[in-house]
Amino acid sequence: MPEKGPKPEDLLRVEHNKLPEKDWLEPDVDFKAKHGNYCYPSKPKMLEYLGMPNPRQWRPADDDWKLPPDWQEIIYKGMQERLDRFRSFKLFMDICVRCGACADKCHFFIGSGDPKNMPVMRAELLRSVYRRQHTTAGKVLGKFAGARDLTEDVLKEWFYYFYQCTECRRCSVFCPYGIDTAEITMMGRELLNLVGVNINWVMEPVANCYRTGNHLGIQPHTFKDNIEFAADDLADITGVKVEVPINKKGAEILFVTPSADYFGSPHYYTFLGYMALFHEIGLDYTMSAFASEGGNFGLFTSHEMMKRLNAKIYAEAKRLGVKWILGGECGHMWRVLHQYMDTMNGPADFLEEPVSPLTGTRFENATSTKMVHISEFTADLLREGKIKLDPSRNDHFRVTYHDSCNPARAMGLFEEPRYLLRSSCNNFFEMPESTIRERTFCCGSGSGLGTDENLEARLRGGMPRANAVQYVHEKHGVNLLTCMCAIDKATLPPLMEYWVPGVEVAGVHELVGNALVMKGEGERTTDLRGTPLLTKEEVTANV
Amino acid sequence: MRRLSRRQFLSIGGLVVVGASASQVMSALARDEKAPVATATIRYAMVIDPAKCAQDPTCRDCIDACHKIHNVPLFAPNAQGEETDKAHEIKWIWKATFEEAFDEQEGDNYATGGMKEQPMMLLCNHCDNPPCVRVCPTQATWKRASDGIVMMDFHRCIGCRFCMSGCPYGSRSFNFRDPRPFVQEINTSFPTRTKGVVEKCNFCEERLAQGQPPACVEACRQKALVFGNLEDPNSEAHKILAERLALRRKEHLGTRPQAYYITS
Amino acid sequence: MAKMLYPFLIVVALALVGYAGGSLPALQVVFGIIIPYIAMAAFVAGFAYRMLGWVRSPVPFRITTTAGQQRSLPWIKANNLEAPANKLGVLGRMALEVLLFRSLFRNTSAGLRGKRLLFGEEKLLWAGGLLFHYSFLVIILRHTRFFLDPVPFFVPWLQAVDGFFQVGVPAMYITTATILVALLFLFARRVVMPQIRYISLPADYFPLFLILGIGTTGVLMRHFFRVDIEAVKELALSLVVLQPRIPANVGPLFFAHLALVSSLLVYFPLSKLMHMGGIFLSPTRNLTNDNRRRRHVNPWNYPVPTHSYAEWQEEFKEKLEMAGIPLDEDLDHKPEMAAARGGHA
Amino acid sequence: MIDHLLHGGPRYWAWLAFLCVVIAIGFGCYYYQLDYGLGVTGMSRDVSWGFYIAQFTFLVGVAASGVMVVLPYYLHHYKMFGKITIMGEFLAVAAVTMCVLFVVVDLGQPSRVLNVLLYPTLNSVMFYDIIVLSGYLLINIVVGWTMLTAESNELPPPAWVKPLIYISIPWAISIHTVTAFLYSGLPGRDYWLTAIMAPRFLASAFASGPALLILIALILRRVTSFDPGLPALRKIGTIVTYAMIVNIFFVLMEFFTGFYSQAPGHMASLQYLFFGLDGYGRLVPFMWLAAVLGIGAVIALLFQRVKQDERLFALALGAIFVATWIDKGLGLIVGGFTPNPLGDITEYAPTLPELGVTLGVYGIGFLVLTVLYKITVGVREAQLSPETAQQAATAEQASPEQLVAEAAH
Amino acid sequence: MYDGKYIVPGLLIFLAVFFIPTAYTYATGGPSQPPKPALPANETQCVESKDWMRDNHMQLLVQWREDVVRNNDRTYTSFTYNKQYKKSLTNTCLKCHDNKQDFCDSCHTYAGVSPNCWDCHNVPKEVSS
Repeated sequence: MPEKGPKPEDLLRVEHNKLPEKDWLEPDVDFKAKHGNYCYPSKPKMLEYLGMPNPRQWRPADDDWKLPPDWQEIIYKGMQERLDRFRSFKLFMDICVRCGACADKCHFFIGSGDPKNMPVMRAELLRSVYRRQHTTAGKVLGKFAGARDLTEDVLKEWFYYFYQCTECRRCSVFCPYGIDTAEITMMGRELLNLVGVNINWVMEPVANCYRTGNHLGIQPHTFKDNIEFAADDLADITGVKVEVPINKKGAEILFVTPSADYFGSPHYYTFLGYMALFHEIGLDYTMSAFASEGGNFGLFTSHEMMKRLNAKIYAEAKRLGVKWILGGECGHMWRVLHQYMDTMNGPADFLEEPVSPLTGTRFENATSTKMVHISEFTADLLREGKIKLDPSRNDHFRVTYHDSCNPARAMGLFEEPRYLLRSSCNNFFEMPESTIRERTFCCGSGSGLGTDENLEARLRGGMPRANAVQYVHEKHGVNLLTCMCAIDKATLPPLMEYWVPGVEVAGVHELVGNALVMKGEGERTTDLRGTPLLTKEEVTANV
Repeated sequence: MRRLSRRQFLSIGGLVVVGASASQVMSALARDEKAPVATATIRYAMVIDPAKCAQDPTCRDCIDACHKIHNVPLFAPNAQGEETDKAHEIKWIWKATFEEAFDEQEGDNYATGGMKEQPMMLLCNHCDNPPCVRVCPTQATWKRASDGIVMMDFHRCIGCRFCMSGCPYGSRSFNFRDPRPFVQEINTSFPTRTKGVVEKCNFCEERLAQGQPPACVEACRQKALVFGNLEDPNSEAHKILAERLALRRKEHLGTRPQAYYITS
Repeated sequence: MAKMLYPFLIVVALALVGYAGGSLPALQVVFGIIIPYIAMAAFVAGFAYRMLGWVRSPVPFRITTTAGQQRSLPWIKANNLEAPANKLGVLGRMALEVLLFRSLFRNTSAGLRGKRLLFGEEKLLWAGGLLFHYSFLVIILRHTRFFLDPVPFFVPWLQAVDGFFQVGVPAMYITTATILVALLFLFARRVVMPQIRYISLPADYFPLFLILGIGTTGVLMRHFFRVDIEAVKELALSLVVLQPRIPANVGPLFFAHLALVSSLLVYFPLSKLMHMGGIFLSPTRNLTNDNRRRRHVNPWNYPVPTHSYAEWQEEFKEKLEMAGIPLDEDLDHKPEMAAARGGHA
Repeated sequence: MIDHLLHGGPRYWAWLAFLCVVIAIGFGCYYYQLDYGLGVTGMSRDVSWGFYIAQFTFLVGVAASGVMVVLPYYLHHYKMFGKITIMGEFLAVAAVTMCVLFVVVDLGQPSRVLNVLLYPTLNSVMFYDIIVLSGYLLINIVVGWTMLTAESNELPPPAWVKPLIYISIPWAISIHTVTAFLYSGLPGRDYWLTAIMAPRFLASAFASGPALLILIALILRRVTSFDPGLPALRKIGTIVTYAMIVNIFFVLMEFFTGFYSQAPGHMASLQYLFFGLDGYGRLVPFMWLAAVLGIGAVIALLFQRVKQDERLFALALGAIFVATWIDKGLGLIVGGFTPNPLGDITEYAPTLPELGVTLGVYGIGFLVLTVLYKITVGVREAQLSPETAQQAATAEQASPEQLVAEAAH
Repeated sequence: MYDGKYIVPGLLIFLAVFFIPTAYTYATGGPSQPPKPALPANETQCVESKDWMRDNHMQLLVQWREDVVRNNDRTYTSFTYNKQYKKSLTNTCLKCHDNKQDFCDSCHTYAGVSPNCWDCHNVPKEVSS
């Protein structure tokens, strides 16, 4: 963590009830003063590679953003187009009553106190322009009707606040009309993209993904190296040497996981867990060096880009001739797979309805998309007694679980991971009820905001989550925060280091991998991340 | 003598003050604010001569007159036209035995002369210090300052029946059900009651307003009932009480009933 | 301040205009017949127009917000109301939303106390909202005694229940008190709570004042400055049966009431009050969470350029060979467009 | 916190459904009573208050449970009662709610009930009773809820509740006193016209309320993971024992005054209740049952062995509860009206509709209690020691066995 | 239009609701004429003017009962006609308006009002019939 920058107690000094006297209709973002709260613009070559408009060098703190001359028309046209395409957008522009129920639900508002981070305000940024363009009252009454012209300052406000929303959908749970700020932000970002206003932390992964198949731009040989390296690691720990098939035609199952799993830490340990598990049950599967990414930053760009990036999964499944697809732990990846993939790139009629080759369980909930979540798959194995877990191997952990936003609020995946965790470890503790399950708090860095230049915003936005972890850390001595999302795994460690030192971050399948009793394994002395296990004496002492 | 410390002095003084004011408060609470003291010029009372009443043991004239004029219902009458639903009976004026009327005089037949054999006409005593008025939480019953009648406001009554518990004479009746179907013959110029309210004798205040005597008094052939203003020395009631010994029911309760039973 | 003051003045002005119009016999036809008819037509047409406007846009993706366990493995207890897997669940979820404001019931308040982020109960908005809407509903139903002839069976029943507490003559209705209390509460929280004050627009104050004005004029007519109720019904009924006429003796206060009601009807489809219809259309609530079980079709699913395996293999051929990853020999090397299947592009 | 209401096992929902059925039956009976009048009850012009007012009187006593745990905890810092004070306060809330409802269902013209507020009458004890009861209700809701919120947040309660808690203690005394005044201020009702009416109320209240609280706590220990601790319950049991002894003593005082003075009025009601009068004696077996249960339980509770054995302990407390219920919920009211001012006897027995309404009110009371306790237990379960928390959580949610069982259904 | 199969019927129902009053009124025999309460044959003037009485009779009656029952004040002086009347529903009002059905009820039924006066107070004509 950076030595400079605000200390935790400084960041905790947030005023939620002292609001500016200035009317919100006056756009007001001072990028120079807000350094640390916004991301840097996309490099032109990323946009060029993807064929996106207005690639150029610019900086948010500049006065001139080098917008195309007809930028307003472009946005108006884009807005009209989206109003015609998305009922959600049109409806959400119209029916908000500004009851304020969403106000203190947003982690960015809680962490920053910036009133325009209230979900209702984030939407009003768009609504004010919508009213001016599309409602009689807004046309006639102007500001009095809460309408305003689309000026460059308004656009700058859009940029600032639509890249300060992680599309976590927590507010939509509380909204009496189900208004989903993620939809608003998605539209806002689509409009910004039309005039070339976007951030590099989203566009570069998109470009990478488009080219190499994964965000990190890992090329096929490195991909294979890494996996083999992981297999060696696993052999060192468990004494069992596993094989990971790559691009194997005719395999039964295609396994797709976020690229960070085989490249980043602590994702990597989760990946070891998968490998151990697949080996132990003798799964006939393959990974793909082409569809080597489940994550889809297209979701943070536009519906079109989402579809472009997602297409490769079905294409690859078809090419390899697998029966169905298994997906690893990831958050927004699953939002796309669960809610968009089949609609965008389906029907997947070349695949078979997923059936677990070991238990014969038919995954009824995935019969159309033909893609199963790893926690559903493993929970079934465990339930049917196909794997054996020794939870005491995780006794050095006191574990809590962070419901990652998208599996929670876009899938309803709550119990499967908990079932796995409770079976894999002996010390499991829930965080306070207002911060878990459907009310879970975002890591503060989702939707492509997990970079360093906006660290202050991330730390502020992640505060509610960290605060809940701190609570169980202090109360129950929790030292491990588990989750099921690659962005979480990447961004929670620095968050923990800042707010709750002493808490590590892990995936659910890392704990499964630790606890998994494998045929022919030697006695384990360390867990998958190399930490020594508790000795028998220590275990007894703990009890 | 030991000198009191200032603090002791204050606390003693405080106790005295508290004590004194408490007794004031209590008696203020216990008194109906509108109760007339000696200033009223009218104080209606009923003087009853049981001996006259005893002349015709079957006579029900006063009861019938009263109940007819006030639309008092008769639930489930038997062949003789008497109430059989005793539990829900409504009565403004009724006949009782001496033991019932004067239960504290039980066993003593000497002081009361022949009264023990005589029927006692019971009705609301229109007490000077009525407990029913004291307990009513809505002022649905109150003592009329101008003439001492204990009034009922059927529109105001919530039917809590606290007054029935408070009345030591059993003079109050409650409408356990809609009385209207059981009114034998409706007197249209007087309302019936609705279910759920308490009622009782009102000294025929509606007739007094017209200058008429109470219906029971008018109906009594024996002139056993005398109604009058006790504040008026010339009234017949006043004169009788000046001459003859009269009993009042449960005088020890301090209610000061205004129904007087002349001893024989 | 201006945000509150102007809407207030507008409502007062509307009431005064109505009152003045009602006081002048020549204008009674305008305020008693023409404007109410226009308002009614504007309401009905406007409401339908807005609904159809929303319906013209498709729901391209099934974006259910799940607030409970999905239906997955049979031994995991699914929550069919919070993450509905079928139409029945959706029906239940929508019923809870529309009738009981389920989502709002979840409301909590968050705040920092020292170093801890605490969550408090915040059910007042839910209670106030529910109280307001149900009071309004009962009041509207009660008012059918003016529009229906003969008065239908439920009206006396409703009046008896609503006027159960016999306070005043004619008896004050419970809903009269509750709607005024609820409206004042909803107004007060916009004034008192800094966050809500910040987000409130004139368009938020105006309907509150308007409905308060309608309620106030109603209370005045019933309890303080009586109007001839028979004439009111005659007028209302004549409008209903499309034989409008202005009876004599309708007090001007009624015209003030009517003017405000007409304003509300006209304003309704133009404003956020359309949440009444909109709530039924909310895609995060009215869709099943069975995305992987049943394919959802996007009608405008147009083809997009993609990076095909063939292009990819071409680019990384050497590296693939080097790494020993099997190459696919049987490929068509043209760039691809991701299909737009299942819908008309 | 309120969200705990929406999460519960099948037993919880079955219990709620059962209460709803009971309440619905109560509503049906009440509708009948509204339509017909109070004639559907067993009350008469002689016994003009019956079961409803008796339950009201009894439940004012139950509401005392709060103060008997609040007082030692807050005034004497008796930490052992820490876990049960909120339970006591919430039991008081439910009890007072029922009190109010029992008064309302007893009214002949409930639609005019607001007259009490429209025409406040300072000379009526009922006016003061309404003030002290609604005040006590409010205090207990505010204090209980604030304490629970603080507990849920694991913070010390805000400073402003302290004075409110102190006020609540004399206030609890006041509800019994004023309720006793309803009766003891009436001339001509000799059974009630006694200066020890208020002390008697207090004594029986401090026996019956805490007894019920212990019984509920014992049940909660079994059906939830919440445990206030048996030592604390036994300690409250001691309070119950002594209060019951004082209560019995007061009743014996009445016997002495009546029978030694030979004042007919003072004897008659006791005679009717315990020995029968003029051939009427419907309540005699009940009163003797109460006497036997009360005295027997007190003796039993003096033995440590009984208090140590959870079942005997519960049995003894149940006996005390039933004894005080008969004494106050049956004997006190009916006895006061019998014989009537004319010396005649009309016997009283509740009718079926009357019992239905009574059950309905109890149903509402238990619903309030269930709601408040469910929230409390939910908050507590979330904060138990790690091991039990995990057990509780596993039991509550996705334990494999339970999931299987539910799937099998 | 999308989801028309839900929206169109929904909207039609919504529209239909607005025409229920019209349909209902015609279906039940068309709009009834505003009531013409039967006026007393032998009296041309009420205690106050007709218009005032129409709007305020309930308050007047409440005031009367308050005066009579609680204050023993039984005489009413009309501010319109400066005449004196006995304050009594049964004995003053119903003396002239002796037909409750044709007088009171005609308007009350029309306007959907059901006062509870008649729970206790008698209508001479009805009682005798």
